[in-house]
Amino acid sequence: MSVIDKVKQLISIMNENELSEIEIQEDVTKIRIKKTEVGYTHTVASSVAVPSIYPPPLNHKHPIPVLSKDSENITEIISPMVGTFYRANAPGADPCVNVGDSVNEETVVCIIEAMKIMNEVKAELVGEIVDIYVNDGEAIEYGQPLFRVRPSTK
Amino acid sequence: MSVIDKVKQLISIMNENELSEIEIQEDVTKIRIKKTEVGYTHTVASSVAVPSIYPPPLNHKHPIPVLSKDSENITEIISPMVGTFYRANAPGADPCVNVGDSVNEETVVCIIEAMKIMNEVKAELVGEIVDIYVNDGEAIEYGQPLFRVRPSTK
Amino acid sequence: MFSRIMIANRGEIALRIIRACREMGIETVAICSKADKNAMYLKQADITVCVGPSEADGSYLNIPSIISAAEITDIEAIHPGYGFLSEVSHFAEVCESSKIVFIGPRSEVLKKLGNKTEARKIAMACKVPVVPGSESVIKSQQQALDVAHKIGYPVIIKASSGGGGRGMRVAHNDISLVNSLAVAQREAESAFKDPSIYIEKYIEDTRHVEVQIFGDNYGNIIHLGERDCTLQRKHQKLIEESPSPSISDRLREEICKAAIKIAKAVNYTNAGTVEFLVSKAGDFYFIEVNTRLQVEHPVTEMVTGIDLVKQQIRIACGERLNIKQKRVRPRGVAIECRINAEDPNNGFRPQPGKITLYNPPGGRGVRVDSHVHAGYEVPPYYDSMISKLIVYQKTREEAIACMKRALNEYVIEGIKTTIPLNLELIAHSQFASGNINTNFVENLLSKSQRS
Amino acid sequence: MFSRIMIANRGEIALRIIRACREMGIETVAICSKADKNAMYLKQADITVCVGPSEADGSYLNIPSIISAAEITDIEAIHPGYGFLSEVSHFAEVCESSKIVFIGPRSEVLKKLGNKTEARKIAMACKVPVVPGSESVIKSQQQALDVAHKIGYPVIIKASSGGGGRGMRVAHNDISLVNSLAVAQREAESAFKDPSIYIEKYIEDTRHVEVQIFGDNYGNIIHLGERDCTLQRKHQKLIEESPSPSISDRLREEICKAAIKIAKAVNYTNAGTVEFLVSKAGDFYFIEVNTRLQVEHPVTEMVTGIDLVKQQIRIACGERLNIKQKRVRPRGVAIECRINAEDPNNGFRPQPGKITLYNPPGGRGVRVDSHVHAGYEVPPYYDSMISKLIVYQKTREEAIACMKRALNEYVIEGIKTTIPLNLELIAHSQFASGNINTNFVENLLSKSQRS
Repeated sequence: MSVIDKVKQLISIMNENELSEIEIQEDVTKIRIKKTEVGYTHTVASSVAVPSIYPPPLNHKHPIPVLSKDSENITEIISPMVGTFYRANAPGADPCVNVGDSVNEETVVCIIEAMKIMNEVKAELVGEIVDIYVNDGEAIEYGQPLFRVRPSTK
Repeated sequence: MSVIDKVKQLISIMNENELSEIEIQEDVTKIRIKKTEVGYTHTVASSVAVPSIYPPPLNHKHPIPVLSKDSENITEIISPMVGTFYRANAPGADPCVNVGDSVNEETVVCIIEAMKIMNEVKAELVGEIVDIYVNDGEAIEYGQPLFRVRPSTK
Repeated sequence: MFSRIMIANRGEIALRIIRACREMGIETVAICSKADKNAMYLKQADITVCVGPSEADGSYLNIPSIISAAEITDIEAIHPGYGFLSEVSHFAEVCESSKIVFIGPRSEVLKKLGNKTEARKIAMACKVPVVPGSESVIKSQQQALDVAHKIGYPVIIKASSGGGGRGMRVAHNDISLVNSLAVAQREAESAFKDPSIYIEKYIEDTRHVEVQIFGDNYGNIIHLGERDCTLQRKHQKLIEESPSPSISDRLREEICKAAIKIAKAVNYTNAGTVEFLVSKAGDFYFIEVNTRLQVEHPVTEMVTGIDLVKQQIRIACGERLNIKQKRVRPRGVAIECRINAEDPNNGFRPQPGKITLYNPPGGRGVRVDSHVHAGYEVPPYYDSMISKLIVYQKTREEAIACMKRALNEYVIEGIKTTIPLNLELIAHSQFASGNINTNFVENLLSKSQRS
Repeated sequence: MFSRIMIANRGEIALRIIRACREMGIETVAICSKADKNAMYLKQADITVCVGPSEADGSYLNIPSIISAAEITDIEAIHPGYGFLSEVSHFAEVCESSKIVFIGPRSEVLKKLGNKTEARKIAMACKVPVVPGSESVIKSQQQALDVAHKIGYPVIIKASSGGGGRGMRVAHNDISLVNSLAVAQREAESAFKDPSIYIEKYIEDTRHVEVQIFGDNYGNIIHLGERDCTLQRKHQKLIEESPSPSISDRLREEICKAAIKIAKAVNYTNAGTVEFLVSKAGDFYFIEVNTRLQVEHPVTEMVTGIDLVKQQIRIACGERLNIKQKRVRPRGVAIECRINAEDPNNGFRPQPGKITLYNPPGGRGVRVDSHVHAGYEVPPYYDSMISKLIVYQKTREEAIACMKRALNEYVIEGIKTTIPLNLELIAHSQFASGNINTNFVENLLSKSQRS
C-alpha cells in the first residue's frame, strides 16, 4: 500500500470517528494528519469560472478495481493535477455531483485547489457517476482516479 | 567457458601445432602456457604402488557433451583430486589405457601427480574406454571428467 | 532543522538527497512523473506524489504542479538536485514567495549567474581572467564577424542560457562562423527557450578545472578544492577527479582564490561551482558558475570528507558554515565514472529498456550512487545517466587501479552502457599520465573509427 | 611483488582478497569446492581450481589438495583468509616446506598463540593482565574444582584450541562445573579435534575490545588502533566498530601498548588481533591472539585509511612496514554489521537457499563486502555470513544514522537474514549510548521472547 493510500484510509477513519489529528509510525514510515479547525479555512480567491492553467482532464482507462463486478464499459475521471480535492465549489455548498447523477462533457464534477487557485474539473464525457473515490479535502496526485462513471451509450 | 576449459583448448591447439608456448590476454583474463623441453621432467619419487592418500575415484554422471550421439549408457571416470594427469606410470612408458581398451574395477587408467606423489587412479567399473578427455601432462581439478567409458552389461 | 523536505528531481540524485535526509532524520517527499511512478528508489521516500505525465515538461519542469504538491504535503524546503529546475530563477522565486525554502542560492543570484554574459562581466569586474570574446549578446552577423576578427579564429559560439554543451559551435573562419550562427541560435532556442548567443576565443588544448564553493547566509564563503573534468565527450563530462592531476599547487591556489572572488562579488549562498579552462601554458579562464549541486559532487565529498548535500540543507536552514577554510584539507584521490545507458559503439545512441541483470561492484574504496537494479526499466524520457561509480584511494595510481577493478566487476545486462568506454579511458596510458585535454575522448573515438 | 597468489578460502573474504590483488596487478588463483564451482565471484579470479567436494573437510580444509592446486597453477603465495586453514600451523608449515609464502605469521607463531594456555603464559610473562584461571590444561575434575575454588565462581570453561564461542561453558557452582566439564570437552573435541580445556574466572558485564597489530619481517611492529566487538550473540560477533565508544583515551593507549608487548614477545609478523575483555571498572584482561585477518578488519581500514589485505601481501612479500606508529591516526567512526543467512525469529536457524532479489545499499559512506547477488544459492555447507555492511562517518551518531539508512535500503529476498535484527540493535538506545556489555543481545532476545 502506498503512503498516499494509507493517508486516504486514515482520513476515512478520521472522518468516520470525527478525529482532528492522527499520527502513526510504522517501521520507517511516519504519517501525521491533522485537520484544520473549520471545514476549510483557505480564502477562496474566485469560486466561479476560474480559467484553468492546466490541461483539461483526461479520460484515462484505469484497471478496474478487483471488487468491481460490473466491469462492462466503466471508465474513470482521473485527476489532471496535483492538489486538494473538494466536492463543492464553496465551503458549505452542495457537492457538484453525487453518486447517481448524470453528467455531460461540461458538467463540473469537482474543484481541485492548486497553488491557492480553485480549478474546476469537468467530466468530459456523458454518463452516470457510480462511485466517488476521494473524500472532500483530500490531497490528490496527478493521474489519481477520482470518479467512476458508467458512460451513456448515445 | 572457464579458464581451465580455455587452457585445455589451448593445450590441444599447442599439441596439434607443436607449439612450445602460448600467451593470450582477453579483457581481464591472461593465460600463459609454456611446455617444458622434455615430456616431463619431474623426478618420479616412486612409480609403483604408492598408497593413495585420497578417496577412490567416483563414478559421477556428467551431462553428456553436446556433440555426443551415443547417449545410451555412457559414464565417465572423473578426477578424484587436483594434480597433473599422466597417461603412463613412467616417462616414456606405454599409456595405462588407450581408447578401445577394456577395463575392470582394478585397472589403473592413469596417474595423477599431486604434491610430488604419483597416485594411481583405478577405473572402478567394468567397460570400454571410448574417449580420453585430458592430454598427458595437463593440470586437472577435482571432479574433472577424465575418461568416457561404455560400461559392460554383465 | 527542517522536518520535511521535497525533492524536485528523479533518479540517482533524488535517491542521493533522500539518503542524506534519512540520515539527518528529515522526512522526504519525492515527486515523480507517470513514467517513474513505480521506480524502486521512491520507496526510500516517506511520501511520493505523482506530479505529471512522463514528459518532463509536464512533471519535473511543471512549477505549478510541484508547488501544489509541496502545499498538500506541507513541506518546508525543496531540494532541486541538478538539471530540471535547479537553475531556474523563476522556480526559486516562486518558492520564496510561497514561503518554501529553495535549497540553493537566492533567485537573484541564479538570475545573475545564469546569464553567461552577465557572469562574464562579474568575473571581469573581479579581475578574474575570462576568455576573450563578445562582451554581450551577439545581435547581428556583422557584430559576430567583428568580434571574431578582433579576437582571432578559432572562436566558439555559446548559448547565453546554455550548459551541458548544447548550443555550442566552433568556427575556424568567416564562412563557418556565418553558417554556425544560425544553427547555434536554433539549438539554443530549442534547448533553453532563449536564442541569445555570444562568442568567445576558442582555446585549444585546454583542461577543465572547476572549484566547489560554499556560502552561508552570513557572508561566509569557502571553497572545497577543485575537480578536474577534462575527460569529456561533446562537452559532456565522462570522468571527473579530485585533485586535478595536472595543475601545480600555486595554480590551484590561484584558481580557488579566483572562485572565491566571484562568489563574494555576488554574495553567493549555498553550493556552487566555478568553472575554468586551463591552457597548456598554465593560464586559466573563467567560464561560468553552476549555481547548484553538480553531478560530480561525490569526488569532492570523498577527498574532503564533507557531505555536500547535508551541508546544503544545513545552510539553507539558516545554519552557519561550520567549516573554516584552513580546515579544508583534501586528502587522497577520488575518481568518478558516469555510467550512461548509451551504446558507445553506435553513436552513443540512448538505450532505454529493461535492465535484466545488475550487479554493482563493492569492497574497499568503492561508492556507487545509482537508483537502478535488476528489473529496472530505463525510461526514454530523461537523461541517460544511470549510475555514478566513485572510487577513493590514497594515490591516483591506486584510484585508477581500483576504478579498473570496479568497472570490471560492474555487471549491467539488458541494455548497453558506457562501462566498456569508461574501462578503455581509465586504462589509457595518456589518462594515467594526466596529459590530456578536453578533446582527448573525441580524438580517441575518431581514431578508433578510422582504424 | 608476487605475480600470482592463491586464495585458499571462499565467499566474501575470497572476493575481498581477489579485489586487493586485482588492484595490485597480481594474478589470482581461487580454489573452490564442488558447491561453489559456479559462484559468480570466482569470475573475478584469473584461474579457478576445484579442490574437492562440497564438504569443507574435503576441499577448503584439504591441505594436500590445496597444495597440489598451488603446484599446478604455479603460485608464489597463499592467502588463507579467515577461518578454514588460516590458523592451522601445519598448513603454514606445509607451505613453508613447499616454498610457498603463507600470507600470515610464521607457523611457529601460529602454533604458540593458537594454544590458548600457551598464549596466556606469554601474556603473563609480558605482565599483561589475564583473567585469573588455570595456568594450564585441566587434567582432572578435582583440578577443575580446585581452580574454581581458588579464583571463585562464576568460572568459564574454554577449549584450548577454541575460538568463535564453541566449547565455552559458564559454571556458577561445583555441580554445574562438574556437569559442564564433560560437555565442554566433547564440544572441543568435535569442533577442534582437541579435547583440552582450561578454566578462567568469568567476568560479568564486560566489553570486547581488540587491537589490530601488524609486524614485518624486520622486527617492526605497530598497532592500528582498536575495534569494539561487544555486540555478540553466543560469543559470535554481530556488530563491530572502531574506535571503541566506551573506553577512555588512556585506557585505549594502555590496551594498545599491551597488544604491542605481546606481539613483540613472539616476534609477530603480518596481521593479527589481540583480544581483550574490558570490565565495567575499566580493568582489561588479555583473552587471545587471532593470528590472521579478522572478519571485522574493514572497520579498521575505514578509520585508518590502510588496506589491510594489501598490507598483508606486501609484508609477506618481504617489504618493510612503511607506516610509522605515530603516523597511524584513526579518524572518524566505522561500524560493521554482519548479515547472516539465519532466521532471527526462529532460533537463528541457517537459511540456505536461493536469493531471489538482491539490492545492496549504496551512496556516501557505505561499503558492502559481499559475494552474493540475485540468483545466488547460499550453500548449506559453510558459515552463514553472506555480507558485511560497513559505514564510515565523522561521528558515531552519524555512523549509526547511516547504518540505519543503509540497512533499511538493503533488500535480500528468498531467504531470511539478520538484517531486521541488525536494524533493531543499531536503533536501540542502549547501543547508541554505548552502555552495553557482551550479554546485551542475549538479554534483549530473551526479553523479547518472554514478552
